[in-house]
Amino acid sequence: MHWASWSEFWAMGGYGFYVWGSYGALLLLMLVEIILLVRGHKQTLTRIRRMKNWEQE
Amino acid sequence: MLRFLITVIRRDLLLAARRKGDWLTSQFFFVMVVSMFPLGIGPEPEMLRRIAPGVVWVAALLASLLSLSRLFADDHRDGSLEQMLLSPEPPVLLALGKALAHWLIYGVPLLVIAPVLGLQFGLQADVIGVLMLSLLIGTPVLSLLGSVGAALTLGLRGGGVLLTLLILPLYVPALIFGAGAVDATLAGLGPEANLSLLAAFAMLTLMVAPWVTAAALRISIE
Amino acid sequence: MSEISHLAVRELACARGERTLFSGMNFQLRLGQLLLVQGGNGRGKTSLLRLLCGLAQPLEGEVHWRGQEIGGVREEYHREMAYIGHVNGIKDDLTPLENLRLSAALAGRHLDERTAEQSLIRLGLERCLDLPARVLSFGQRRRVTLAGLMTAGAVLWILDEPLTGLDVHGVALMEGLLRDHVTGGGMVVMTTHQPLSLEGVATVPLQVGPVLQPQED
Amino acid sequence: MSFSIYKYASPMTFYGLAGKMIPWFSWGAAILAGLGLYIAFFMAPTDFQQGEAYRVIFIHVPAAWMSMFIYMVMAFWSAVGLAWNTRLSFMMSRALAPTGALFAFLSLWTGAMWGKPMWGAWWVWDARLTSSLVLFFLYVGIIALWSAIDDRRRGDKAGALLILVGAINVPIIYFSVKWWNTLHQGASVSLMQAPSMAAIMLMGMLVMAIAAWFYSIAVAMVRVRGIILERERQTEWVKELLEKN
Repeated sequence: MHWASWSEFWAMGGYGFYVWGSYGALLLLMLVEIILLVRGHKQTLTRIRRMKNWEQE
Repeated sequence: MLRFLITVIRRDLLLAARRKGDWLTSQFFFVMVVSMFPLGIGPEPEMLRRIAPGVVWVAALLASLLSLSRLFADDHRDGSLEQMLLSPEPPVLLALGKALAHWLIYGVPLLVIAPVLGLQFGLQADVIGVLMLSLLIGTPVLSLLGSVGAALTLGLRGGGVLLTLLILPLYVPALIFGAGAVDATLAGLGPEANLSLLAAFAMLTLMVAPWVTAAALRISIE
Repeated sequence: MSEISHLAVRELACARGERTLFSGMNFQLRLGQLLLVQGGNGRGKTSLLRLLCGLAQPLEGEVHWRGQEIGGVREEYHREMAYIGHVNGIKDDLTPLENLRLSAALAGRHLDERTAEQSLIRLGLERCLDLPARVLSFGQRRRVTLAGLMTAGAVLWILDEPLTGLDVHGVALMEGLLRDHVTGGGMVVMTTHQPLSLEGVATVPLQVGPVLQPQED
Repeated sequence: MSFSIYKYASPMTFYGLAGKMIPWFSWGAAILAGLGLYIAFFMAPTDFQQGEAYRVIFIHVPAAWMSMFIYMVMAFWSAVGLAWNTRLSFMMSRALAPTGALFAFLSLWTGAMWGKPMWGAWWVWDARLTSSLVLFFLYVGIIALWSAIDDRRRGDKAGALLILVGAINVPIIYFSVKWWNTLHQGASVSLMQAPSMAAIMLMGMLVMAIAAWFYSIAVAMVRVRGIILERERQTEWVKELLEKN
């Protein structure tokens, strides 16, 4: 544990923007992918349910 | 076997002769794309000489992609592609024949035009010689790999752009070795290394591409 | 009439997208027989024909030629078979004569100028032998394809709606061709919506999809 | 119980199996990522040359590895699909592609984020970065081809062919770009000359790479279940499934 304080941790030796820019992008993109995935799955379920009802009449 | 290959090539040459317009547009496209660069970058001869290989090669890539999207499209639309696939000869020969025909019609003229553009960019005679040699070895790769893309995107909307999106990444080695050969000559290093790598890549493409194109054609016309 | 069935289909199934068009189809066809494929639009008639000539892969089942799966005997099968689809397979920039000789060369057959010319004349195209096919009407272009069929010398003809675009004379000509081919020991698989008068020809009907009442078609 | 490929090759049973795998791989990814981050920020020492900026390596290198690895896995599933015509393998490569493209993009983004403090330029024409750029274009091409073809059987096979051609080309592209890089700039500027590979750093990167692989499997499983439902819409088991929830 060589970070004296949280503020020093965020500063990341002056390179905070670049380090957190990278890790932040990773986190953001993964979250976006997961959200799109879950929403996509729900949409698929509703779409095929609608197709099923339409074909059943 | 060989007669079928020659018939396919003769057929495409005959069709291209009957419709010279398509052929001319592709050559003028090549010349115009290359001539745009000095307008954008400026006339300094030293600068033009440095960028000449890259510009000519990228223009060759784009010109071949432009003409490739129609390689199978017309035959597919009027049904002759199906008839050719139903011939007793293996479809690999059809794929190879079409790619070679495309190389003869659209690839070889680039070799004739390239020296003129080389002079336009102030390249000396020996450098132009290497440029022509690199294009001679490289253009078959453009036709062979491009025929894979043409077969995959047969009959799709936006086929031309899609074809470019699919095939440009696969052209990277040819571009690097081809333009690199001319660059090496400019830098006085001699083009042998690049040209032999380009030839190796061409051999590999010649071995693999026709089989993949034949498989892609069978899938696309289903 | 040789006993073994030249063309046989076992448990054939075909799908378009997610929908299965037909499945569990079995039939045989021998020399001297004409298979008439009937059924409403979109029932899979064209898909069946494309499966028979190997242009498409079936979902299940196999197509056999002379007892062997067509995938294995691709060269012999394609040498003895000719297919005409909805589209004519004619190049617009070439003349009918060039079209005929080119398709013969591509199929690995030698076709000299005279026989090609005669077949075109027999089909009433004597006036436009050396005109680019572009100027011909659809019916005339269909006749160029039929001339190709005549000179192909194939045992099995697979024809998808061959009568479309033909006038009365054309239809009569087509019936003559079919009769000569089948009675001469050939085989035909075809689909058509127009009525056909084929006396003396052993016609085997094949229904694809539900039987259509006249008014529904 | 005998692991017969055909038992799991049927979409229905695989749907259930994938469903059970998702929570395991998601938690596995989360735990490993936590451990990796701990190593990256709390165990790895400050680099005397690059200060703290080098910590980007803990996601840049794994992302580059993953983009390559996923492409090779897709090539494997494409070859299996073309050889045995098993629908499921085509679905697997379709499910993996977006995540592979994501990692390719991330390796470019983190490469730029690392290049700026180190070489003062957002984009460095370094051999590995340029190859990742071309690999990203390959991903874009394959996804574009799939979206352009409506008929799924043709889309599956055409996509598989393109992936295989791409897979043959990837090593050649990497070699030619490295050749091009040394020809023009000499080997001096190379992002990958990370500080001496202390064991701790290699371990950190490996943990993050495995975490990324678990994440990709979990995401691919969710996506492949969606594709299975879409394609098996006509079957009875999907209809029952719809009634249930």
